Amino acid sequence: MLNEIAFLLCASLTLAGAVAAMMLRNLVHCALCAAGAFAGLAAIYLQLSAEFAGFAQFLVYVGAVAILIVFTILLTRGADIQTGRAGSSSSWIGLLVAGLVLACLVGSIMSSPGLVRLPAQTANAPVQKIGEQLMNQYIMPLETMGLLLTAALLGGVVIAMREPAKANPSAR
Amino acid sequence: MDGAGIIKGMIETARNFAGSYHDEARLTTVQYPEEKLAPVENARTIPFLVYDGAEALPGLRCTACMICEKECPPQCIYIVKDTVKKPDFVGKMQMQPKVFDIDISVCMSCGICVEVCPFDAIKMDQVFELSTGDRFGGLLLNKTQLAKPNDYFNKLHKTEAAEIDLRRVEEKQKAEAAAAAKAAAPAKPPMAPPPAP
Amino acid sequence: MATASPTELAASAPPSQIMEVAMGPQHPSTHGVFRMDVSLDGETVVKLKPVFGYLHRNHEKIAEKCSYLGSIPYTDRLDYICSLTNNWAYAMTVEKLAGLVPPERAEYIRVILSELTRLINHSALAGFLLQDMGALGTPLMYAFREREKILDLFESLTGARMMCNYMRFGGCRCDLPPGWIEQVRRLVSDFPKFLDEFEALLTGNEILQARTEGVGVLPAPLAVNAGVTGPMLRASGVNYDIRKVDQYGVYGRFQFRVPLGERGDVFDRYMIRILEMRESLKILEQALRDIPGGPIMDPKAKLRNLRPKAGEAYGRIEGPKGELGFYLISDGGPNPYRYRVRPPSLINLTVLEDMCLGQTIADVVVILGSIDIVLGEVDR
Amino acid sequence: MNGLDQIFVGTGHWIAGLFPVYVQPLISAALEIAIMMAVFGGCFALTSVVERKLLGRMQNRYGPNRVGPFGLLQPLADGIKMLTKEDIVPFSADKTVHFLAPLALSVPIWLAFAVLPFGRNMSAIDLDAGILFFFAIGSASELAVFMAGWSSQNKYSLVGAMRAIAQMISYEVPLVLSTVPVLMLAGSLSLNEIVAAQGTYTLGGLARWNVFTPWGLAGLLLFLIAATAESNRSPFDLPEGESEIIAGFLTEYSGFKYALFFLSEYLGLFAITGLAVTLFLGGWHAPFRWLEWVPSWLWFAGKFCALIFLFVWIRATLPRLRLDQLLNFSWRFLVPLSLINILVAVAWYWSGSWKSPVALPVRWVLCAALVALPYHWLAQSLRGTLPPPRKYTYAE
Repeated sequence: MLNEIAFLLCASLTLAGAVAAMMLRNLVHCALCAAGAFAGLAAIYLQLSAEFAGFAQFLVYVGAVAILIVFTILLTRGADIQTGRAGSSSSWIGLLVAGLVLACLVGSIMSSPGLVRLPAQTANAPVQKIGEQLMNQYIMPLETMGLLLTAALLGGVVIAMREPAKANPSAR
Repeated sequence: MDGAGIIKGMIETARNFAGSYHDEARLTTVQYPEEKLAPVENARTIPFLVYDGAEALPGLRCTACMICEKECPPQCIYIVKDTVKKPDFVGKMQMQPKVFDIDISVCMSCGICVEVCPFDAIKMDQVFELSTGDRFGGLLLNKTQLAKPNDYFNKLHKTEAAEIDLRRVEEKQKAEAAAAAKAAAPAKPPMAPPPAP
Repeated sequence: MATASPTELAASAPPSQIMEVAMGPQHPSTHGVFRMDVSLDGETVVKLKPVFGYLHRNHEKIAEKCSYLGSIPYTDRLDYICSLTNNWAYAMTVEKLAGLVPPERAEYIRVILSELTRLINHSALAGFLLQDMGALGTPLMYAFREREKILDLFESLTGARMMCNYMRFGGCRCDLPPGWIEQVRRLVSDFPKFLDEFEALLTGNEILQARTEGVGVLPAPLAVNAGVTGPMLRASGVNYDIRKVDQYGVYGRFQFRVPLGERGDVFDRYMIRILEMRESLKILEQALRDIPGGPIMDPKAKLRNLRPKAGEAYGRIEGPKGELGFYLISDGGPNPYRYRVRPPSLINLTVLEDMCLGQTIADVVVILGSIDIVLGEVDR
Repeated sequence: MNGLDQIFVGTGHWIAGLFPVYVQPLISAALEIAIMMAVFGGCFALTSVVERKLLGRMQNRYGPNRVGPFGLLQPLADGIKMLTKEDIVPFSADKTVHFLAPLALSVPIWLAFAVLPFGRNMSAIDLDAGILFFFAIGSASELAVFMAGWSSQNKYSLVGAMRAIAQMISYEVPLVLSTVPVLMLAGSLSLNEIVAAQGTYTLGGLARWNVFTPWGLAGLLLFLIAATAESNRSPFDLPEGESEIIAGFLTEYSGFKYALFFLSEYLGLFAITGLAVTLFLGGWHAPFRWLEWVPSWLWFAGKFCALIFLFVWIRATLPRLRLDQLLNFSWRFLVPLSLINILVAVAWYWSGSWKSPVALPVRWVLCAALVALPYHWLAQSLRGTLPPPRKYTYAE
């Protein structure tokens, strides 16, 4: 009984955060609601006692990605320009596209074999096992992911560096 | 080594921290209301009027000569002369102030009134707990509030008071000797005194 | 890194990105009521306009209405940290005007008091500079512990700790109380211990070096053109100390050296003041050793209604902040016709913008602290 | 020994036993939360006055001693003052975010205490990924600081918020990296296992704490430097650099909201100090075998107070860094050094199997050199070519 209530609470928090992130006019408020949605998601992981995933989600998303979103909003000075009406004029085209996306998503989920009604076993994967699997079975995806992130990091640095050089070559 | 400067600084604060418990040079705070610093003889805060003898007003040394009022840079002294004269310590008839106000909220305790006063009538006090809630009348001290006895002055500025008292005693004797000589002179005939023997 | 000219820097950042910040007049580290309109591009300073006048008390007009004697207490309040050097500069100018010559003993007392004032000013400056850099009060408290000892000496001699009002035209107001010379001798003998302690705490500190080296560089030609004087000028390597140039009073009889800096940045200005304190101690030792007896007032000097003959005089001394000068025009009346003060803080302040361009907002506070301004003197 | 040591755990079980079985977990959880809030709330009050007294003593003065004996009622006076002060919200401020910021900052910090082992089996939750939980909670404070800085719509608070975020992000990396050697050699992320790994004693009776190994000592110093930066304390208190940007992101806060920020800063400091004690100073273990009779929670409290004194001592001495120096210091000095520290831990672990009697000092010298040399080179590169020492000419 307690479990269902907790799950409903987390799910409603996540949904509310996501919807608010879409609908609010002030961009910084949207970013903060998005961070609330990420936290809700982490709560759901913890609820399913996937501790490692829950803490990692909270650390990465609420700790870093939310700040990233907020920085991008501030640096592009979106924070103080009040956007116009939230909805766009031709809203029925939007509804149509949303319906199509929903249809193919639901279709693929329903047809996938994995959806056999199994009792939800407790995924008590202790960190030890996760560590070993990461290092043995999934070593290749881990390394490529690392390589990809480093490349992205270097790209970001190079872009940032060139911009000030162009702006005032003589000053620095 | 790169951390050496910071470590030397930390040792310095540690020495002061330990020192503050046993070495009184490292703990210089005086707990004001309980402990008080020894009074310094030359210290000056606001002026006061000196009077001799027992009662305050007739004994005032001030002769309302208005020099201090003129010389005071922030002009915070206000004097009104009295019409009645009174004899001073030598017996000569001198004027006296009917009103003598000092606005101590304006006074900047510079002590120039003390320097220019020819009669040693105004000296610098050492009291500093003067704050009052009454902002208008409270800080305007009149003659009676300003008057303080000569021995209070001796207690505050010992050396200076001693010199002044000495000089006043000599003047008093010189004046009496002159008065006695003048009283004795008319007993002889007014013509030239007989030639010296 | 050459300090770029203001227009060049300003053009670099698009106008909408520049943030105008008014630092002051209620700001924790502007040494009094002083405002700087700083335009920032991110954290670097693009334009800085000092705005002062908040503490203007019309000192020079009041002096024209006041008698010569009456404006001596007002000079205490010019640079309220070193009142005795202000008194001396004013008294020296009036002596030039009225042709009075103070006796030997008065001259020695004046040298001792002004060197003690220099110790107070430089130690207080080092304390406040570190306070601006964020060391929460520790260096300031050590500096003030030493300053208290010197202020007690002033109180036992002149009657007040900061508003001394002690110098008169032709000498000093009262003679030294008994035992005063021994107290000064004892203070001078254990002051170096404090200086070594202070240097141990600060000069080697890497964070202090990182925050001050290469910050707020004042090139020597700019300093000379802007009329900067005092430790700031000497930190840029220019050898100009009025005690050596004019040798006023009895400074000619003392052997002491004038430390000169090399690069003229904030660290040099801090270091020059520490070295100057050591030189002042040397002067004090020599002055205490051979202070003569005798009168402390020129017999010709008149206390009240001094009416110097018509004419003008400009007297200057090496104040702790720089060349403090008084320019008086007398028309023979009891009060001066024109009374002008040359405030070293104000003139040293004019180069603030040139030093701050291109630095960050944290440096602006440290550079202002290293200039050592006192708003009483800047605004008069 | 066992009675006094387990006194809190025993009373906890006894109180829980009074209640029916199905509600017992709830009661014991509520009890733990109540105790933790009481202890660390009181510790915050005590530290705020003890810090001011220690600062005072280091500055040749007394520190608060008027309210109560030795000034110990000063936090009460501060609390009442904070409660009665008017809570001014600037007109142009973003009301909701301005109100939520202190909450978003102080609520997660309380969670961090759940995972710290204060004594023998005295940790609220024994999480398998304890350290990851701790750092997840720690990273939530950046968002709250941004909310505070941005919502005050004040130039100084915006500058303060930007500084705070830049500082916290760039100092979280060395903070996490300096704990990696401890996790590697303890073999687990759970704090209790880490403390257990440091439980054994050498022949001479000295405890095998991580700090008595070269990589442990270097790790502790790196951790403490990063911890001072993470909790915005002295050499790194740029976000509220009083002398530069007035009070940074705290400028527009007054009354109880300011007190909440003050509380969460101290709680952050306690949590990080607790973690430092657990990781490097052997948690609640006694330093020597013959000292084991002292209750375990007393050892934790002793080490905790020692580190707090160290933080206050640093705050009394060091001036503040500038923002670019701060970031350079982290990225070009702390991060490479903590990576090298991991290598040193590997070298220490690998050389563990040497049997010769003189192995220990040789290993120590080897690993210490492996840390000291990069320390010197990195400091060199950080400072740039060392400027010639200043020579001051003297004119006669």
